[in-house]
Amino acid sequence: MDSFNWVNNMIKYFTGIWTSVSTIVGGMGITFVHLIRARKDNVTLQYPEERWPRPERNIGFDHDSYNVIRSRLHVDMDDCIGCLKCERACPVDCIKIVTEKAPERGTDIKEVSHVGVTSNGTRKAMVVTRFDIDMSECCYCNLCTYPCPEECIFMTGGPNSSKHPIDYEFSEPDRDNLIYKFAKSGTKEGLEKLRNEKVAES
Amino acid sequence: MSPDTEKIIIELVLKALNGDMDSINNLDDRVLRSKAKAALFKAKKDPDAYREKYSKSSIPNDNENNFKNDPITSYVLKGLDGDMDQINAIEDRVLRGKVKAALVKAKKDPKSFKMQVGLKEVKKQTIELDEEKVDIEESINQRIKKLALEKFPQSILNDDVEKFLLVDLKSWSSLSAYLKTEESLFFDSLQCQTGFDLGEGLLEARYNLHSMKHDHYTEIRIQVTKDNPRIPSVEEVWRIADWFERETYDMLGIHFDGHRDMRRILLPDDWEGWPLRKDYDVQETYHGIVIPKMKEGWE
Amino acid sequence: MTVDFIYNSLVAFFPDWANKDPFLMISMLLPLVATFGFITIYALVVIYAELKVSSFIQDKVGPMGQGVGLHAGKWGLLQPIADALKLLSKEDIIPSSANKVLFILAPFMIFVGAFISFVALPFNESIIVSDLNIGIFYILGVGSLAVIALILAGWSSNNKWSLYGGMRSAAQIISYEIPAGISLIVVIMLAGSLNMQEIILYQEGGIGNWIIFDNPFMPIAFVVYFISALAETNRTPFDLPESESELVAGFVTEYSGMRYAFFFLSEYANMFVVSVVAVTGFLGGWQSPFANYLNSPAMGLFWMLSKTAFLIFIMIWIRWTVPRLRVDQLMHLCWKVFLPIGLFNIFAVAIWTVLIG
Amino acid sequence: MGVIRGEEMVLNIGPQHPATHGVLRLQVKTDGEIVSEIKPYIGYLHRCFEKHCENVTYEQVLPFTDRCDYLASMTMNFGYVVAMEELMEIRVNDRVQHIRVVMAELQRIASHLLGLGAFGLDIGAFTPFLHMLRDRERILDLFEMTCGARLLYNYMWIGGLSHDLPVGFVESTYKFLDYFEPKIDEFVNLLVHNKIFVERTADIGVMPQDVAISYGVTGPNLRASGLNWDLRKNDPYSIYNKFDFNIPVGQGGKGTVGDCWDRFYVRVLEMKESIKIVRQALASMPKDGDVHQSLPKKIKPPIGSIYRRTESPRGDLGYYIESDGSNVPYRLKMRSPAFTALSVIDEIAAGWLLSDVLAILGSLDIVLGEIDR
Repeated sequence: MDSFNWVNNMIKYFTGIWTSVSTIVGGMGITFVHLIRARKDNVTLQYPEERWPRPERNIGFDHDSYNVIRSRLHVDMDDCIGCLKCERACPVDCIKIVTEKAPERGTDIKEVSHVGVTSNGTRKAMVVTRFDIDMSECCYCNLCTYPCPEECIFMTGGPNSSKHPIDYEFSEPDRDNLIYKFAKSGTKEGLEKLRNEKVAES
Repeated sequence: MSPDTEKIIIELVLKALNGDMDSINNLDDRVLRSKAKAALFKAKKDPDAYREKYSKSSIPNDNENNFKNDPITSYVLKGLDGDMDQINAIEDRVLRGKVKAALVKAKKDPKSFKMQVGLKEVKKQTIELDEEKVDIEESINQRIKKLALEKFPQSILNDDVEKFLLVDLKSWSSLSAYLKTEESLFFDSLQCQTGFDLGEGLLEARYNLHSMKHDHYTEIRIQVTKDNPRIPSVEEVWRIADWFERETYDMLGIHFDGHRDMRRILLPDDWEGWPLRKDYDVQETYHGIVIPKMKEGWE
Repeated sequence: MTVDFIYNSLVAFFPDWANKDPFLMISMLLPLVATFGFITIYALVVIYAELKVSSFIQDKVGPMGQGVGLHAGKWGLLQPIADALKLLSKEDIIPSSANKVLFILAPFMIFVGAFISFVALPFNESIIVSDLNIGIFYILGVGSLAVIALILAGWSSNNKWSLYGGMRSAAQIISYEIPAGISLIVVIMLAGSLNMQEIILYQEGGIGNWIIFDNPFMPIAFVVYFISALAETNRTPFDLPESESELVAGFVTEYSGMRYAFFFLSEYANMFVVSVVAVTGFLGGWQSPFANYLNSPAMGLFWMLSKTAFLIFIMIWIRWTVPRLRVDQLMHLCWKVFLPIGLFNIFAVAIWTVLIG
Repeated sequence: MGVIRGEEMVLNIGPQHPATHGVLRLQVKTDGEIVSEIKPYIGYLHRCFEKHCENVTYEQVLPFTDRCDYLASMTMNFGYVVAMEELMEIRVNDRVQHIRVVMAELQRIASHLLGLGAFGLDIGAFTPFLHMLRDRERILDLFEMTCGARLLYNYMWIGGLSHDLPVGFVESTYKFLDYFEPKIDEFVNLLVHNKIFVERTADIGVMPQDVAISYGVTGPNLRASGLNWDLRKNDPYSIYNKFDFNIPVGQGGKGTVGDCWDRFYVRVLEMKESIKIVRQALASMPKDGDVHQSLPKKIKPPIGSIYRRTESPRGDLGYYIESDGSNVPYRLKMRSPAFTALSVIDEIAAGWLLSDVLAILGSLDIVLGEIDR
């Protein structure tokens, strides 16, 4: 019985050595195939020179048919009616909008370059005096773009690529530079001035 | 719930009220089964009203075939056999559209469609065959309640045990061990344990138990007051309760008696307050760091 | 040999010089500087090779420079130089609770250990700093210096991870000296000499005369030596002392900048040393694989370096293929597999030589 | 044979350590290399998920579920929307269900790829890790194609999806699957059967079935212990009952049932099953159907509570949602599978060597974002 065990153990010992050698050599064979096929198998890009959609060395998929994109937010201020829907939809409160009642619904106010009617034909009742998006807080969830009735807040690129090319690289040395201010400059002061003038007239 | 399933449920409940529980128990779809059972439970409170309410809206009967409760199916079957005239003759436009759409789908794979319908047919037939059986199977919660009350009187506090069992604080430690060891229950897995702030000075701990062996599931709730939130620990019954209870303690301040290592788990040890209580106020500072309430300029 | 050669040429060139001592100094310093330069350049090349081979195996291209700035030079050739510059310019940190003297001493010791091995390495029939008559013995001996340095590094860092690394490496290197030595004993038995050049000369006459093909047991001895050498140089799968995912960085956890570079450098220098020993002992040294062809001194240097490069490539290749062993498995492999095989080899080769050879 | 005992040393693995898969601190007591006790300290990544959920509306919870298990965001979305739809009794159409299953199973493959690769990395094999990442990138490409995001998708919505599938998605997925299937075999040959790897994982960290159940360990870890328990089969949600697939169970192929190798190999086999499901779902996917069809106008679930479990790549992912009838959850509890998996580490890893502890930790495939929430 003991001798039988001894034989068994020896068989185990040598099969162990054999499997070690064979599996390691087999693994080295696989890596060697990768080594010699390096040029063909390569999947990486040389980033600053080569950008992602590269037709000549496609890494597997066709990138033309994108219908969505997650990139930085952009607001078309001429179309914004100040409904605050995007501000409410944002889960991280990175959008801040302040509006003021327009003197007259649907009319342009040249002084603050406010456009009265959107491209969809909606007549604006509000003047947006502040529209800030803190892109350093944005979580790219895309929730703000759906409720917008005028489709004026969107992520750049994708279906809007005619308006804005895709832009993944918008790093800034200063965090404050990532707070994007979309409201037309001087809106608030301009409106106040207008109001003061009206008060003075009356 | 879609109208189809609703109809099926109503039909099943009506049958069950007439004493045929098997038609529900034989259902394959678990979700449907539980829904039917829930509906049955409600209906049993006032069976007559239920019958009156739904017997009229019951599914239209086609005399030709006993499974033709669903008009669309019957029309599609006819269509598959080549009888398009009947479909075209349907007056209801919506129904006609639906039938045609279903027909298009069915034509792709008529065999499987017929098989599905056939299966339905068989099922319905068995339902009718077993109509005589009168046994009403009690739900798992009712069984637990019965067993628990035998062993530990006054341990289950709520009468309506459809969704959960409200367990008395004092009997929880013995009941938990019983639930795990009793062969017919054998809740060997504590799926989830969490706490709730019910308001009005009440805290609640909830235990979702599951039996891997019998594949049944129950929920246990225990209520304590905010002044003295102490619940016996079940850490030694289900080992995972160790961390779950620590988390509940961390978040709601429910102290679990008998737990061997009752420390905060996610928050730092010196955190003040119990964050998930509804009356929790965020600290002003933590180790000298001012905790911002709102982003600057974003007020 | 080289020292004598330079000294003699200097004496012959300036026969009127009265004091001969500066000549001796110069003739000793010159090979030293040359060796140091060789190690540095070689390390840069091997680091580059390691980067590239690993990248190719992993389906990427490794350091590359293309386009406007040529970031790392053509094909990333400047990458190792950039690495070296980075290490040079890094802040030199000594932990406040470390034992300063030993902490500073350790990297130098480990480098010295690797460095002085180069003295006995034959590059061709004449390029050898000193042709010691106990060459192989000397290399095995000074190779063990590294153990002390590693323990010093591990202990003086005053870091638990470093201590683990140091202790592991001590156990590992001391254990694997034995199978490595035993495998080389077979070579010495055949060649009948401890002298590196004589071992090489024994293998004269083409590939068939190399010791590895001398008898059927020699390939086994070669494999045992090679794997033990891997273990001695702390390369994967035996990189337990610095295993990244377990011990953070092992005994080099607290080192940074140039001190870290010395550990790095000595690891690669050690790779070279063990490869040269393997080539000398088993693969015919600087001898051409074809008898009497391509056997000039220049070709000798070429053969030596290319054979060594091949072995180093295999080391790199293994590193990027296999996982890491555990401490007890490492010891198991050493004492229960390699040692019996090595001892068996000695007997088998002895009997073979008596009966057949 | 006597055991030599030395003085015990307390060693902190983490919070910054290459093998902790995030920010985890393991306080281990070691006697030389032998670890006698492990105390995990978690919470370094706590982001108040549950507290946060009580302050945002139901649809705004979705981006936060993404960020809990950032390696399997789709399935985190999936679990939440399944629970919410059951609570609100919404039935979504077949196309949505199919797309969801495809996404969830692709995500399962992606998550397992990273888990397996990282486990290999813990053992010291670097190359398989990068091979795994290479293939995972392709899945992320598919996701980016679908919803624009590569990691945190917010793709499944309560009652539908944010987007329909793009043109060419089905073909690309088929292409990927055809490419990927042989890669699994290559991976198996490179790492799984490698003798060193087997030595490092077989018979190590054996988790018996009763221990696994008592500790609430679920998912691949539980199945590796030999119990056939998968919510996709045992408590089918969505349309998983339509598909034909097997549940791989640990067989003890190289050692004991429930060892690290089994936990590893079950995941490999699960990837193959996922490929099967994806193929079936793609084949039977209805061509028409609006993915926004069942989106509710206002998400105000009826008063009540629901506890719904789904099978995430790491195990049973449960959402306990208590609604008070408003548009903000009264209380939302996530039962995270990695949380329970980590709690078992002291039970199964004490007594092993230091290297084994890290191998066992890797084999549990934890994600700290989900544990700390």
